[in-house]
Amino acid sequence: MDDLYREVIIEHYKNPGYRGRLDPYDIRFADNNPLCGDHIEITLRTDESGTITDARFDGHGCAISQASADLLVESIIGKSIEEVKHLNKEYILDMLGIDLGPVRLKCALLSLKVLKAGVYGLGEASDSLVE
Amino acid sequence: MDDLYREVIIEHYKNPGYRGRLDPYDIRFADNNPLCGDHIEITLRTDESGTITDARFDGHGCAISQASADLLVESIIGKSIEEVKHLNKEYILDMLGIDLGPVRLKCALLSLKVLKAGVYGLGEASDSLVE
Amino acid sequence: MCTCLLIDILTMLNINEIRNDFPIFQREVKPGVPLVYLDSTATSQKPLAVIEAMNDFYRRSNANIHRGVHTLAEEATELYEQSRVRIARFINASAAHQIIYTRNTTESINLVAYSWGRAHLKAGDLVILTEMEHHSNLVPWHILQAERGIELEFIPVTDDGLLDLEAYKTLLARSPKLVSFAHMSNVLGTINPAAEIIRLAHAAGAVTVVDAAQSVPHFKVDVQALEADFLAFSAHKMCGPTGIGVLYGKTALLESMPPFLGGGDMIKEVKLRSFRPNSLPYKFEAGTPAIAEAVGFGAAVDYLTSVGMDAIAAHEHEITEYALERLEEVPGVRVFGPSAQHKGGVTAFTLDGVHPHDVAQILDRDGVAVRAGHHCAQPLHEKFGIPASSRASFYLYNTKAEIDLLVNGIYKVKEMFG
Amino acid sequence: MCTCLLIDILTMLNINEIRNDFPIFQREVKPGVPLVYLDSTATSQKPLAVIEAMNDFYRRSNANIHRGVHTLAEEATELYEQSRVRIARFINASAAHQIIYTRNTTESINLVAYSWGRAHLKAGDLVILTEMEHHSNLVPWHILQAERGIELEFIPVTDDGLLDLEAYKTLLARSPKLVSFAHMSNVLGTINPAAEIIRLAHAAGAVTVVDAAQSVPHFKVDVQALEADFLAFSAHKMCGPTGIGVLYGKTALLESMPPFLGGGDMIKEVKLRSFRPNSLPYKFEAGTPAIAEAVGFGAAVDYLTSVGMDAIAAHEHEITEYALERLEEVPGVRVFGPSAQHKGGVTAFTLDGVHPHDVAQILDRDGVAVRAGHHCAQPLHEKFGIPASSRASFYLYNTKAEIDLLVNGIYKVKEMFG
Ligand SMILES: Cc1ncc(COP(=O)(O)O)c(C=O)c1O
Ligand SMILES: Cc1ncc(COP(=O)(O)O)c(C=O)c1O
Repeated sequence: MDDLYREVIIEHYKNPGYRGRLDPYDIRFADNNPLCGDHIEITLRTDESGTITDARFDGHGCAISQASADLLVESIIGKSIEEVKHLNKEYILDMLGIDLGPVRLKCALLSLKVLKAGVYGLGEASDSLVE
Repeated sequence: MDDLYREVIIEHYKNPGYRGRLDPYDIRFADNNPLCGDHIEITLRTDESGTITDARFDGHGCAISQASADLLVESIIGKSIEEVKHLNKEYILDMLGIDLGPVRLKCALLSLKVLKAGVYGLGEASDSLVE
Repeated sequence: MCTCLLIDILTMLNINEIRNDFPIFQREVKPGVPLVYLDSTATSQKPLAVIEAMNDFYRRSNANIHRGVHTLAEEATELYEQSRVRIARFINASAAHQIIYTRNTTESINLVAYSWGRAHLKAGDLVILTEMEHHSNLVPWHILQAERGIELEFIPVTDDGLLDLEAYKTLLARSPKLVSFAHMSNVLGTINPAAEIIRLAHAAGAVTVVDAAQSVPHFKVDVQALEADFLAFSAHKMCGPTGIGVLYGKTALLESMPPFLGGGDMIKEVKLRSFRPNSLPYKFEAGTPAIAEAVGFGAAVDYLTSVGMDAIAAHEHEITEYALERLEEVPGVRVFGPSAQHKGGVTAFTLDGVHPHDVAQILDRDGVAVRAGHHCAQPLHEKFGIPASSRASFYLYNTKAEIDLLVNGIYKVKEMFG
Repeated sequence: MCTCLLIDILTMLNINEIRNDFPIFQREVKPGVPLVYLDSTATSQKPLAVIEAMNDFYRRSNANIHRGVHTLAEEATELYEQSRVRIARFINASAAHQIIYTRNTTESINLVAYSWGRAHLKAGDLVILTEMEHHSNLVPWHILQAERGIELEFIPVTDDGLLDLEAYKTLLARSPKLVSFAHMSNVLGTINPAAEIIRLAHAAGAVTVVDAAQSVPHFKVDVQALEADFLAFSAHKMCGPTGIGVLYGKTALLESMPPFLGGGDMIKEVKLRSFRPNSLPYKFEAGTPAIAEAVGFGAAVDYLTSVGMDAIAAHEHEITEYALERLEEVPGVRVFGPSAQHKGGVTAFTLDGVHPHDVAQILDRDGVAVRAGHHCAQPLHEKFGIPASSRASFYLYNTKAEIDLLVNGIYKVKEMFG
């Protein structure tokens, strides 16, 4: 079997646990992968201490981008906003457990870029957020 | 000895017979070779039948451009304006009696371009005049 | 495999010989997996003749051009200009000075937008594009729209991927200044009726730009027969190197245009505070150009001519017909664009329930290279209600056997995501 | 020849080994006449490593970048982006996204003039240039002057070929918006005090552009130490291929700038009537870029690094000192520019009574390649009262023995025209 399509990825792609949209929410951000048009929206709720109490992702894209989003959103519930600001590329790759070339890497990192742009209150999800 | 610097060319360069400026003149035109800044001005006098009665060139440039100008100007005295309009690249190359690569060709053809732009009353001496 | 070979011979291409001309086909994608390259719409592979022409240039004749009198400079200038003559001949331009070297199709279209556009278009002026344009023929006009307030209208695309010419005629009644359109779509494969579109545009008083990025590489294009005002294409899509493209233009139009980029070579005379522009084509070629690439481009044009553009078009047509037949038999596959009759060698498709990236990635395991994404045509994808597609595209070196490998691969994808 | 070799070893260059790296030195200009290439200021020769890197790319990894997920596209993207990282390191840029690939220095400067210039400069705004600029750093500003009514002033050049910094300080009192200048003159060879010019410009509130076409190839340039806002250079002058150059910019400046060319790759999202630009560096790279050339550029930077920029600079300095000494001894020769102390490896000269074209042409018989003309610096030539000059220029592969051949050749020219 190919690394890239480990069971866990296909599973999270087909049956995501955290797909959806919170309403009301405290933080919401959405952006595209300009290379392929993949789209991710993330909504978060936080408590007064800055801890993430619930999170969802929505959008469309390939198995890698959607599975990463699902894994990422699952993993940040209970974390603080400050912690999320420090998540990096390796965090995602460790969760996925695969190696990626530069193009697919962008798929994998889209949800993290969107998340970080959201918590930083930025206008767009730029590559520099996950370098 | 090298073709390119045949005695006739060095001779016309060092001792041009037709360098100068007619005043008054009937036709005057000047232009540059954009590649090297060589400059040629040609002044002509014609009679009422359109025959060139006298001609001079002025300017600065390499031996090839100046010798061609001298040879060209010498050769057109007595020719009609209509004849001059039909002079082409080969006319110059035959007079010089040498082969030229594309860059030096521009030096050799500058005076003819200037002459033709002058007799056609054009704004500039373009390459297409001698193609 | 046998039958394919036979048919290819009938269409005049000796496919084995052609494949031997392209060194990359000797490579394996991974050990034991040969390359099945179905991505020529993005960029084509390069024959040895092109690679060697550039190699030779750097090993023997490399020098800067135009302003040098030494032997290497003369050789380099001659090679650079000879390529221009060969490219002019390839598209039947009447003069070599109508061939402006640019980086690619994109820069060619931007040159028109910046130079011709800013000289001739003002607020309220109408520019007609189509719904099937590549971003390269959209964004330059978006920029001009934001800057100048020009108006943009789009010839609609029908459900079967053709331009709606009736709607075009209605738009023409609004007296557009410019009509700019793709000769062939890089997604649908649609070959648009360029001569007719241009004829109608001229009758309405509009200037025309043909985005020929996908046409000049794949079939005989005659700029004089088309009466195209401007026409743009890229070397890298037609067996040539990256880094060079062409803008063709009618002489009178090019001469009337102000320069675009300023610098060395594009000038006739420079003073501290002013300059006079050079004549064509140099007026639009500022700075040291892509010299080795021009040499490679000339070699590419020679190569394509030696194979024969009609033979290439016939071969691609046959491959495309076969590909459509095979793809349409796969349950869940939806192919976009018209029937083979109106189509060049491009098949964009979706597979139910699987994202195009995953399709492409899984095909890649078997060495099958297809592209996935919006192919720089987001508005067209939006029109068809999809964010992305997979695209297999064909050129002179592809075979029917490769189509079979593509289709086998798609079945594997279905299995994995089943 | 012996002593030269010895000295070259002392400056750390093994000149024979280096010459072996460049295949073109195996060629004879004509039978029996080896190449003496003294025209590296126009364009440099290419080492085998660079030629082979591009060769390999086309033979093994050729594909379009960024938008592909198949193996070749991944490889090509990685190679293209790795080169960017290496180039960033070469000039000590803090981030790879500050390296924008362009065609050449000329396009880089035009990019600043079109994008930054049109966003920030209005009628009456002052731009300071110098009297020693290449046309590439004049004409883009002439175009903007004609379009916008900006004002241009010029730092004067002294008789010995240096910038008059006192006059510069006076100009700065007029609050310029931009100061754009050559790091090193391609005619005089003058190495301008870039850090000081920039420091003074910043103190006056101006943005700076460094035309580094002649500096980055020849000595270590550190954009952070210089505090340059923009810096432009070309691969072909630094052992790399034609068709590719770089614009370096400070991130905040580049981010604040509107896009220049519109098309594929420079967008984040395109609708029929609008687009959102991509992030850096892609925002400024529209259409299929010079991919193979980027790969070659990376190899060039590696090659120069492996030889060592300090060793290259020391070698060139020695050759230049020797050339000045030998040229000045020839009666009728006049060399322009400062003494060796302030000068890179460029010697422009005139010979009484003989036009530079004829000098160059006659030298060519002995295989000695020098350039003749105005070297795209007409205003500077006008300043010195000459229409043209001959120029011998040096790079890592030149030897003192070649200078001797140059000088012998000049004596022959004198004889012919004597
Ligand atoms: C100082 C200087 N600036 C700019 C340029 C232009 O470089 P390019 O022709 O590569 O754009 C040159 C090279 O001729 C140069 O020497
Ligand atoms: C129809 C069409 N137009 C324009 C382009 C842009 O070509 P380039 O990227 O070479 O500028 C392409 C290629 O992707 C294309 O297919």
